Amino acid sequence: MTPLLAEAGRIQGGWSYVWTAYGLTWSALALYALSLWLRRPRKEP
Amino acid sequence: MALKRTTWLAVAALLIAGGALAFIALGDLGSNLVYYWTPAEMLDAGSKAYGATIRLGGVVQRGTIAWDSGHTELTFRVANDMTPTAKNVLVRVRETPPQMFREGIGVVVEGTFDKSQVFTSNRLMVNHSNEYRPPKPGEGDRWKNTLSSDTTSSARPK
Amino acid sequence: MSAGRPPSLLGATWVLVRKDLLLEWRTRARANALVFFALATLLLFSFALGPDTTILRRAAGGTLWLAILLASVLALGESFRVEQENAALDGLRLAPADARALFLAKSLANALLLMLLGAVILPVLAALAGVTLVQGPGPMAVVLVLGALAIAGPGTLYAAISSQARARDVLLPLLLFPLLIPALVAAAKATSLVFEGDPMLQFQSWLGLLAGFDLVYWSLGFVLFPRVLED
Amino acid sequence: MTHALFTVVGVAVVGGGLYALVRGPASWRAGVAVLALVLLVSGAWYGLVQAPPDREMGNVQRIMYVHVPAQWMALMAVTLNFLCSVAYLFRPSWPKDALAEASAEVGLFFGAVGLVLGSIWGKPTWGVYWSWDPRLTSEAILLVAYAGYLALRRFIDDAERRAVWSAVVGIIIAVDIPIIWFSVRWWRSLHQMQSSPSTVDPDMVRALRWNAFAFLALWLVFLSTRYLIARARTEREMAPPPMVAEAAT
Repeated sequence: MTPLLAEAGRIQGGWSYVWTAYGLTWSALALYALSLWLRRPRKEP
Repeated sequence: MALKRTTWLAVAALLIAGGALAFIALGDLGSNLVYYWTPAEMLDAGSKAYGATIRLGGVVQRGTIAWDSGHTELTFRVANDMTPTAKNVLVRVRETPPQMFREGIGVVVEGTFDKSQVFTSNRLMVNHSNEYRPPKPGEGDRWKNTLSSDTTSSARPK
Repeated sequence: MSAGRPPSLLGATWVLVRKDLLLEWRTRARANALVFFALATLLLFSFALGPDTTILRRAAGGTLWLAILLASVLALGESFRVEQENAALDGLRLAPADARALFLAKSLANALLLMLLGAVILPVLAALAGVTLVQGPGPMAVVLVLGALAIAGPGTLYAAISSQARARDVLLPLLLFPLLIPALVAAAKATSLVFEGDPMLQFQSWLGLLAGFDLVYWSLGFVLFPRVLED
Repeated sequence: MTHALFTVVGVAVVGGGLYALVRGPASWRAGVAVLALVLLVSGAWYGLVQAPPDREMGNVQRIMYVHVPAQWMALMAVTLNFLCSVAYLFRPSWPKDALAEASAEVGLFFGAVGLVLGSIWGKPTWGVYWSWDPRLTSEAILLVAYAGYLALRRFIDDAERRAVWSAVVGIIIAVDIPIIWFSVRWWRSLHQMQSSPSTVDPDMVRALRWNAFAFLALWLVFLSTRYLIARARTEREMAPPPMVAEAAT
């Protein structure tokens, strides 16, 4: 067994994927909230 | 009266639609139009499986993972299940496997099978079970041996 | 019973199918345009995929069905535009016939047109891509019939909606294409199995999927079509 | 039995909450939005810090805490769209139409977010961003179909026709919903089957639940706000033109 195989089976690190995922979620939620705010019904057009 | 006939026709049509949907879902289609073949199914097809692009799914057999001297080519055996006698196929991959790749995990490989009984693949995907657990303290690597093979979706009953 | 009895569902369907086919036969303009459009699509695919015949042969099933699908958008849109000239659709609505008969008739006429189109462009595709019907003409005919029904059923329903909307030429494919993906996959795979042989015996299953798709969407269209025409 | 009871209570609470947010003053929606923000921040702490890393996926497994709730919310929204479409055809009313429009858009939003998150999660675990697996394919089809549905709503000017026709299209699209949910059971796929609390560590279940409630609160705010936008538009369309209104006064 090579040393690489002994480590295999478990993902090392990978925080970049996690931060991408969470950052994407937050910005998508914020953008959608913003779009709803911009489209809000107003009394007088 | 006319309304009754209309309703009856609508109910009949909806029943047909539901029946057809159930047929698509539960009929024998699922076992045939598969996302991947198991090693046993592919071997049973014999020479007819040669040359076509196929997805092959199963579990990595214990003690069969080997790299060539230059560490560029990976070979291992994909088996139907974790029993030592399960039907299996030798797979050759030239790609770095995902980090979760190990003995006993479910994999799906895309490639071609040929007369020499080697499956040459250019796309290796690892398939995760629906279990999520943290490592227990002091457990070390032992979970790799205790994880039962039926948690990987490739060993799931059809 | 009395003289004012409305015609039966199937009777009305038959009359309407004959009307549509007669209309088609008298002008033949639509069918001709469709055939030329589909042939042009086949040629474009052949150029886009390059001169490599192995690639062309492998893609032949998909090419055939994409050509039929793209042509069908024209055919479906046209089949309701015809009715809007001289407000013929309003006339049909006033007739004592069931709206569902209109759905069955329109879908059937469109399906027949698409089957004919497939049969015409098939030899051209065979010549361009160098394929032969390894499984024989019988299975190919079955695929063509089931595939044409799959496009025509939901296609007629959506064409009835989009023909009365703004930007109808954009709307019909936008609605129809995602819905048809399973049918397109099944028809294309079944066709390539006819062209290249069927090592894993999947042909029956793809046909089953296609038939199930037909039944689901024809039934839903049958139930929902009257709501599309009312008001 | 407890499962059925839980479902009934859950549907009643969510439905009641939605009703209250739609009917109540704007301050209620703002309040739930603040609550959602608090839940989301604490949920991120649970998911990123407090929950343990998975023995196989390591830290990458933390993507589950946003991917799974997003998909649940998408599924709830599109199911709501189906129910509104059927209800509208049986007994037309403007609130049903507005709720159908709101749920389609919110469902498309959460579905798209969930699909992208799943794709990011897929790269380190499966080894690929995308695969034509039954689950992934059927969800992609559903999202494109709802994009078509929303386009249809934009392209029809007559409010009544828009309502009827989009209800018809909503029902036809809904055929895909059960296929997505059951695809991992019916067919072999790369995507794993649904997890249950028995296959997930309790610490992870807590983080998942916390985030699910955060997403649910956001879902309620989004849906009610979008509903009010849709209602305001139909009301504007139904209102008599200004000249007529002036003549009447």
